[in-house]
Amino acid sequence: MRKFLALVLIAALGAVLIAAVVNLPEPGTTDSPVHTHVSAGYIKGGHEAGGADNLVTAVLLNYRAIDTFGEVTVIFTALIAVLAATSLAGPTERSGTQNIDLKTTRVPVSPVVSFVVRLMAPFIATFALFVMLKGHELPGGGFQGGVVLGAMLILLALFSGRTDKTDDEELPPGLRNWIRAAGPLVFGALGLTGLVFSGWLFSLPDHPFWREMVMIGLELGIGIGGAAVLVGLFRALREG
Amino acid sequence: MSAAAHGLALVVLVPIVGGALIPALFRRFPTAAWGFALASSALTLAISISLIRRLLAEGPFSYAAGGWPPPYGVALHFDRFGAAIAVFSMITLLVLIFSRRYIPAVVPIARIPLYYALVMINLGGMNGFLVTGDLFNLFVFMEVFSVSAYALVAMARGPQAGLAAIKYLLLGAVSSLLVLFAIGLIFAQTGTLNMADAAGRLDAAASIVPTALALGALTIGFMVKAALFPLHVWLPDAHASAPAPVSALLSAVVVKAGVIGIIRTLQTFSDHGSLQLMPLQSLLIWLGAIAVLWGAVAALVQSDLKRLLAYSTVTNIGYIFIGLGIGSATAASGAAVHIINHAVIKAALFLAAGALIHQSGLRHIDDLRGLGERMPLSALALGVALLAVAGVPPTAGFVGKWQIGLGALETGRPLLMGVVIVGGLLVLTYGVRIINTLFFRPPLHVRVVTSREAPPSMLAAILLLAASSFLLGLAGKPMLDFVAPAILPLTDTG
Amino acid sequence: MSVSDLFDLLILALLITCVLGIARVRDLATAVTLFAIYSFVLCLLWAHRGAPDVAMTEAAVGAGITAVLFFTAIAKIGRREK
Amino acid sequence: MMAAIQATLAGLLIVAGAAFFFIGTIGLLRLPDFYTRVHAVTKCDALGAGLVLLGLAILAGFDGSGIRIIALIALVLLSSPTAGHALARAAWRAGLEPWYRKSGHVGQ
Repeated sequence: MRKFLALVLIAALGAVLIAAVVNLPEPGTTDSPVHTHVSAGYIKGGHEAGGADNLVTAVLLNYRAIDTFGEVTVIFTALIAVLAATSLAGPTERSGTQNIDLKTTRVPVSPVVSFVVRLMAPFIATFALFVMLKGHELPGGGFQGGVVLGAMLILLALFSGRTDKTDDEELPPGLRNWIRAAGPLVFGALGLTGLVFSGWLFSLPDHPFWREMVMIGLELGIGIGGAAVLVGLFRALREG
Repeated sequence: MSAAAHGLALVVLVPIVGGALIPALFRRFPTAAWGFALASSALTLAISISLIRRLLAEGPFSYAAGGWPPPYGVALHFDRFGAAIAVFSMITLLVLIFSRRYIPAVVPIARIPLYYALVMINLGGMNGFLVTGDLFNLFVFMEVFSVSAYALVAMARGPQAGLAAIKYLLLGAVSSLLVLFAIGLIFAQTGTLNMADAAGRLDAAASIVPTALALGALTIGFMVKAALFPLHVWLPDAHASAPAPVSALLSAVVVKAGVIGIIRTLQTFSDHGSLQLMPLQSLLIWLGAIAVLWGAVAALVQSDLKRLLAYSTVTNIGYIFIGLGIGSATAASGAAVHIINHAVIKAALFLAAGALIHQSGLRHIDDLRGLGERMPLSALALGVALLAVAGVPPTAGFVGKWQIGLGALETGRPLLMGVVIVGGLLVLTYGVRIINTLFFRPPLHVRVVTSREAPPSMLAAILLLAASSFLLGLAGKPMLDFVAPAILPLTDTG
Repeated sequence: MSVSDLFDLLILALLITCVLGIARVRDLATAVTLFAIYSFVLCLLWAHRGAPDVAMTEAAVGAGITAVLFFTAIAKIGRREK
Repeated sequence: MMAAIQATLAGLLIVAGAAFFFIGTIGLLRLPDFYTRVHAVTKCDALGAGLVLLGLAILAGFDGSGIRIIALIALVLLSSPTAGHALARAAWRAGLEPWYRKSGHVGQ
């Protein structure tokens, strides 16, 4: 009965969504409002005014920087949320008994996999940095580079053959918390520099060179902060 | 461009950056995070007061974030609804003061900075939600305060809080998706995300179907966040099992975001010529009326003090929606004032209840018998706030309910006036019951006898809030006059 | 109907198949694997519709990191749905 | 002339790659147990994708994108056998018995 009800509900919701979507202006037609109004302005002015060949980056970091600030905050908050929720067990039950059990049941890492992962890691890291640094010209940017970097770090943590050591030894814990907060913090810095340079919060400098530098800084902050958050999520789930 | 306008972005920037700094700065000295959080929320409060001063001097104003003129950039907009950020910042500040002694008792010491970080990020998200004039920005800040709210509920110990947080998370995520879907529909129809711009261009849209569905999705999405009956099911669990300061924050501030979201929705769609908002408004009245009665009756049968208070939030959200649904100037301004007044009263209620529960270790109402003798100030504050939430004149709860009832009479709905009165009486019934239990019944539980009055930091927050929930009633007239200009555009929708 | 449209249709059909599979299986590990496949197919759709930025994120997050996070969680709670 | 040779060679390589994909997929569907199926699928990735990419590299010529494709081939040749190895090893560690013909059926 519950299954049937759920099915009816889902079908009704689906019908409503489809009804909404089929009545929208046809995608891809040049005269639909999506293409004629604000987006047209971005395309016309994006290159010079937005300061990035990649219009997506121009919108993310320049026109709608405050949105991106909110987004990196959500990512950071997600990590804080997981860290807070894993305290559910309470302080007394957190003495590594569970971890020891896990270690004995864990299959030792294959030397082949460990070797290949370590061989490929520098290449992945280079690619991630490239994606971050070139995000204003080519497809990519801080978010994309960050997830690639984060995936690489998680891969290393999974397969580097160092399961006997805790990951805490990789980075000093004080520094770790700063890096995790890098996303919101670079935007905080952008807020203030924008006020100094051009009189508006969240605005990029007008000078092309400085604007590019600030954009690269933002991309690095988003990317490295995002990667640190992803690694933190992984670690919190594995150990928490 | 006066300096005050920058404050519109700063009320978002300061608490969020402050919150992001806390885990990094206070890893070694977790308890010191309290002072930092207090300072940054005080700064936020100061900025929001400067914004209100400018609002009173010059009327509503906008700020183009990044210097990009709307609709290309994100426009932040400050109107008389946005002025609520000052009250919400104030309540957050008091909740933080209360947390100083409360939180170390319920949260493992290493996680204390996380709690303060989440509270600050929650404040920043709320502020952003209230001041933004952009649809997608609205969604982003809704996510900021929602995600932090889920986590704050989960901070309490025990499996109950975890389950409540998951329930809250699931419903909240569905509502967020609905809002996002609606924003997508509006963008596809108008090509813009700026609320004012979109409102003007909706009429020219090719088809009315997606617009109507966007209105529906936004309403349902925000109804979940506001916990309006029948979408309130997550609220009693979440607000009852969270730590007391978190309950205060969620019940007083965070559910109001849903209400403000509905107000913004009505504002955006009221320009649309062919779309009648009438059925939506009568739906809000009906649901609000059911919520008032349902919440009051459900609260009557609760034996757990915090759960009772959580159901009282359901009742009060019902009142606010009745006022918004009626839509006349009297009722809607009453609803707007009740948003603020209920925030103050509910913060007082949850903090006072938190102090009683924390000091005695008991949470069932019957166990609390005679606690008024041991903890006179906290119990007195709870009593005053209970009278206020019932709407006894001249307390703060009276103003909004009276206006909403008046509005119902003016628009020829005497039955609705009856609902308002019956709801108030039901609330008064359990209010008097609790006061009676606290002060006039002999102690039953041994812990009551050994309980001591709450520490000064808790008492300061409780007494200030309880006093305000009494005194704001006397300031009813100026408050109504303050919100009236903001209400006017809403009233032509009916 | 052009080849490009056919490609889209094929991908959409695959997506729906994956989602139905996720809804039906009782084994959480299988569901997560199907979810990773779903993300990867969606990544193809993004790339095909001219959004390489999104495609890159989808590939790394959807097919990579979320799968790892889900598996880590499953390792704690057991892989059978109760 | 040069272009024709290039195109023919590339076409042959791509067809060969596609054939490996096809055979690998048939193997995935028809082979009797996990280990043999992993064996078949790894051929898809390593040889199938490798040959298709090699064909594309020849088509692209040895400029920027050609070199990138060569790098991709190197990565695929590294990662695909490793994945196959990891899968088979995990199955073995988990105690999955490999399939073999029952003695009575040998030769039939």
